[in-house]
Amino acid sequence: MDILVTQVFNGLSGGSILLLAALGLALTFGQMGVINMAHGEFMMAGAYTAYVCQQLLGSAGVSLLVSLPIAFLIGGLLGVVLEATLLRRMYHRPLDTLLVTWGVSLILQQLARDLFGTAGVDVAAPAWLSGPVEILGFAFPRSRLFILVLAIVAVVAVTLVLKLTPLGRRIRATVQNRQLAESAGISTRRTDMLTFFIGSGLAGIAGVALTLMGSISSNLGTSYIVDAFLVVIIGGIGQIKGAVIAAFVLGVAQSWIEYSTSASIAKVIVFALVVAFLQFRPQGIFQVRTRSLV
Amino acid sequence: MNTDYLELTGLTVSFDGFVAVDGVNLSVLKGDLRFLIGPNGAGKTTLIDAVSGLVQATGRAEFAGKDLLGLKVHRIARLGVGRTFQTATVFEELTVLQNLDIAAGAGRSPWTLLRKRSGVPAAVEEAMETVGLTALADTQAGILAHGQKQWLEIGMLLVQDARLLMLDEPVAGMSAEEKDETGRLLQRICADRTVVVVEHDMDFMRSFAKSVTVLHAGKVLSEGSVAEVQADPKVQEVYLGPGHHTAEEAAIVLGEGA
Amino acid sequence: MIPTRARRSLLTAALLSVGLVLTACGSRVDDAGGGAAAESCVDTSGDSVKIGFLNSRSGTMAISENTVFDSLQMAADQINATGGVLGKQLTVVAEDGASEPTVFAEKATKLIQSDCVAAVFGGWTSSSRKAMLPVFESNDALLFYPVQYEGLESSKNIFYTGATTNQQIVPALDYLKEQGVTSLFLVGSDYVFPQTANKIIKAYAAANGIEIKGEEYAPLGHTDFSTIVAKVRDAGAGAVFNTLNGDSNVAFFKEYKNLGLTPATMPVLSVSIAEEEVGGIGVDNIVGQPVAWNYYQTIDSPENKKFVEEFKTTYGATKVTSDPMEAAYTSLYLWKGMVEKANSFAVPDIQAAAGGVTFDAPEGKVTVNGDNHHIAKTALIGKIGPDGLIYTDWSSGAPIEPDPYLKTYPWAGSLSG
Amino acid sequence: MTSIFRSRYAVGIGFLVAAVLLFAVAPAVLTTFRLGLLGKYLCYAMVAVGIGLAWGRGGMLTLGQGVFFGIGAYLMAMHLKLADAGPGAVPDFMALISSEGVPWWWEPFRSGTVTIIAILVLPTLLAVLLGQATFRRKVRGAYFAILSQALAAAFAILLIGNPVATGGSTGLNNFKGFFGFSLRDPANRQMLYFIAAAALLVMVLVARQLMVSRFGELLVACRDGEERVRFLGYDPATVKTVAFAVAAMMAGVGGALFVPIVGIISPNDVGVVPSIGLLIGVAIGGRTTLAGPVLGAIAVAWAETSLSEQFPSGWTYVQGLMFMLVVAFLPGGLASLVKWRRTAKADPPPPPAAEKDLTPEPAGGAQA
Repeated sequence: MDILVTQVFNGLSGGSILLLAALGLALTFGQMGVINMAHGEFMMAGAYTAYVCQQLLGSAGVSLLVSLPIAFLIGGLLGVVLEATLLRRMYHRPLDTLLVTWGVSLILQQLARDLFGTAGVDVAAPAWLSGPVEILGFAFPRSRLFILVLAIVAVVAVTLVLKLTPLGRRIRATVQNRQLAESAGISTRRTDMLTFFIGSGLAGIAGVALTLMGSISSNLGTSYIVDAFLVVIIGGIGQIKGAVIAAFVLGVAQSWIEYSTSASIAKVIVFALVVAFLQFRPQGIFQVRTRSLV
Repeated sequence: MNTDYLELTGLTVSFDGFVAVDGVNLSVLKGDLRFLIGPNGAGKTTLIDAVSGLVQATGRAEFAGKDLLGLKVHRIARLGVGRTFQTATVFEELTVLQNLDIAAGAGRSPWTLLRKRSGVPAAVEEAMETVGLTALADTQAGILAHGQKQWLEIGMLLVQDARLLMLDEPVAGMSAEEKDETGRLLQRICADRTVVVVEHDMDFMRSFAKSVTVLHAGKVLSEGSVAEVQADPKVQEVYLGPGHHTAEEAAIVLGEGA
Repeated sequence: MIPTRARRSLLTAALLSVGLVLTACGSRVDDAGGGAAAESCVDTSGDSVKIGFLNSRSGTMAISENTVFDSLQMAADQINATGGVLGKQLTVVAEDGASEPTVFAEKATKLIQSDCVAAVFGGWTSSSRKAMLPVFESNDALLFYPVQYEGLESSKNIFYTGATTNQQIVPALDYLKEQGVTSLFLVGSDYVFPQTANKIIKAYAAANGIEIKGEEYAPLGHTDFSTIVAKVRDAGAGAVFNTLNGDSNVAFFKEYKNLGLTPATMPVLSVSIAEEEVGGIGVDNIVGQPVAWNYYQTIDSPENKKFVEEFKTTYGATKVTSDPMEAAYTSLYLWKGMVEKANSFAVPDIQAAAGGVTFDAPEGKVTVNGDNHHIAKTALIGKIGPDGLIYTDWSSGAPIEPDPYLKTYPWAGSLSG
Repeated sequence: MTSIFRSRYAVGIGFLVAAVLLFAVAPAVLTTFRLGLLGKYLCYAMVAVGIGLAWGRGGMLTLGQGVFFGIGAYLMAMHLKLADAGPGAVPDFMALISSEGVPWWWEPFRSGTVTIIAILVLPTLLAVLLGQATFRRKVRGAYFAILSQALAAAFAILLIGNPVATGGSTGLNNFKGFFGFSLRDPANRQMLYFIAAAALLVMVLVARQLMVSRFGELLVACRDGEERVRFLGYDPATVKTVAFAVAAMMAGVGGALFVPIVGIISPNDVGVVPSIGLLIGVAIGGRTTLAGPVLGAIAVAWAETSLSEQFPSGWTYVQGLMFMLVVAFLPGGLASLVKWRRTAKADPPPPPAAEKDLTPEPAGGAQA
């Protein structure tokens, strides 16, 4: 019973981290078709933002909360710059965006090394997030609970923005039919940019969350990017709810397989399961039915 | 050869609960030039999609005595079913000749495929002649004019040896002369084939259709010759709204009646 | 038609040339003396001599290896300032190993064959050393390797100036046993050092009545330790023996603290965490935990005071010094001692003269073992202080003779087979 | 597209020049060490030829060629280790960490013949299985790219996680002989280089034959309009699988020759990063051309070696910038500059060509 609760929680927690990493991708990749390999480095930028905030502000509790919006802004701005300078000209070549953004990610990583040094840096967790909290006799790490909550809040916020705001309607209209949206007076350029801003901003927030879990160094992003893309693929393109389910399923699967085998084997098995899954549902959990040719 | 006709029985296509094609019964004989018309969303293109295997459907869609439903797209194509798309879809980076050669070669052996093409196959030569692109054989398809691309597509169907041709808006965006040429082309090729054309262009339909089927909301509304269909009050209602309409009103919308 | 024919003839030519080279090739593996190593091209005629530094300046290991490079550079500058080696100034040729074994092998070949250096200093991971070993053996050149490692190796072309297992892992186990630990949980990264170390630990434990409660490996770069730490907590061992590497330590210790585990309830003894890693892990997360090395910045000796001061003056007051840096620094001085004792830069002369060469290193006096090319060093168990530095808690007292194959330890009989 | 091949003599002459450079000039002017490096670049170029076929011609952006490269390399390395150990004996690295002897699945590779067959067959077979599993289910474009990348990641983890069988993160090295020939003898090392050069030339010929054949036209058609090809009665999955399998075989042979030439194979050479790194040469050279990938791969590998000798961290910036600038602004690679100049000189491009860029791509052109 102990193991059951612990492992389900660990799985959900791992899933929530994956979800934070994948949520922005679900927007930029799922809705715009851009394969942004630099998404991981936007997360890294968010993590370093948390580090710099803590260095400037001192107090761990305040700096963490302050760094969340700042990291959103920084991640978002990086995304907008990337979109405006390179990706804008490439929407009809989605595969090539992968390589271009891979180049961007290499450069951002090296920049981080040159700016912050090769050694990892630490962001101290505030007192209210360190150690475990007892719930029903089980000890849950506070930081993991915090990330779980943060992930849920982020999903709800993104969903609300998409469903209720004028921006969300513009985004959905542009995704569904770019030309029609344009002729209806929507500036698709601005919409693209805003979508990218939000997606990349979410990467920044994910980066801040990750400082509670592990090391902050230039290769922080590379550890998450492949898994995050798998989440989006399994979830189905353009589907926030798909990404949510996929992230938690992957997280729980990983933690259970890891418990009964080893971390290395678990990664390999999870990959095999993903390929097998795509045999049954090549378009992911939620497929968008379309009658267009491709 | 008598079996070379298309017979749809209770063909139904639904997308997540929305029924796009609803129990359509339809037969088109060899030598016919059948036009499918109907307002937007009537299910015309979806019907072609179902027959060519692009979307899943229930019911029966028999061609030459074989049920096509459930077969993979390329299997259906090999049974002699060919189609075009609303936007001309040719291989833009290949030449006219290469496009036609590929279309002609679905039955080629691996060994033939691994060798270079030597000379122009007779069927390809003939098709280029038929669609009038012989002079442009070595031109990249991507730089053809719009109408030429549409003809190339039809040429590809010819060399593919399709016995059932389904064309989706073949004259969209064409000039008047191009339309006429396309119409005559269709009349020529329909002699020994079964041809189905989805079209919005009523003038074109009136000039070249041998028979017409009107679809509305996924169902067959009316069927017959151009004149019969134009006279059908149900058709008038769909196109003009409920109420009685004069022949003149119908003529304005459905084309100047014969 | 011409191209086809041309193509055929070209193809024939290509196939023919393959046949030709196959018949006109050199010696077989079993030829006596076949393929002897190329003659050394080291040039000692001028007033300077080249040495090579081969460290990862890019990639994941750059974090650690840059510091080794710095201290090697400092040692070379010191030696040059005090007259060089045998009156010759040292010219450093630096290469980047890029954290990849393949690159290490390639760059080692370049340093030996193209740059003609007298000796190479560097390497960090066992992978990099194992990749370079055949290069140095087949070219009969010298490598000075400055990092503690898993033992079970000894090459006449490598001098190991870091600790072998009986100078680090075995003393660490002795220490835990003295502290009354009766059960252990083993956590390591999934590669050769942790796996070999854990084999040794298990043999030791079997002979000393220590129970192994579990053994977990994480892929290099693994970042989610929730499952592994949960297993550690549930196993309830007396202590954890940690051979994790790099970034994984950060995630592990954060998770460890998050689950409420402390050095008091279940100490984690680490063998790959030195002063410069502490900052990245966060002092809060690791304070009070024991580590095992042979050198700490806090060692109180005139040699160390000078070493630390000079390092801080050269590279900045916030820099810390650590065991591998010290071992690298020491390695250059040991090479100098060997060359001067042999009065020659030639590899065979140095190999002959190496045994018994000593140096008053920052860690204390070290002596080269002429048989296995390791050095005798004192084992120190330290605890991480609130300032991020490590303070000696336990010492083996005297230098321990290196025994890479653990031949003098009866319980280790099955290991070296 | 075809204008590259139009000048038939140019191809023959180019091929001849390449053969002379590789077989006569390079061995004469380069030291054994530099010749070994060139041999390594040639191995990368073999992978690049395959990538050019799969990605440039077939539109399959494969981020996992390192897997096939690695299978070829590890197979060869296993054989060399077993041959070094001698009949029935255990390779040195294995004896060090395990007392259990040689794993059963190593045993067949004591035979050189079995190894060579396996090098040719196993990567190809894996590619066929993967191709059927993905292409048949219409997994393509970005989905395929990311899956192939995940495959490379999983492969590297698997290698690192089984040190007894694969040497773990160190990989396999310290080879003494190559099919009985001593690897320490410079004459034999030169022989290896010649084998690599010959293998590369053969692969270029194979790739050329595939490109100019009807299959090559069909492959381009599948890249530009997979569904359209389907409606013509072909199964694009088969067409793409063939190209993917050929690319995998080339990568496997490249890997197998990499091992004796470089003397080591480690997971670092086969994971995600090297797999993507292989693409940049192809992109720079011109992914759709025949010579572009080869020349690009060699040039990039050479630049990496010489640049990283001077500026360790600078190489990362250069590599990143190349990815960014070439792919974004010169998608045809340097070859498109050559082609553009040639067509500009020969005959002015037909006027409609200029309009083509302005018209939006038809639905069939994008691979979403």
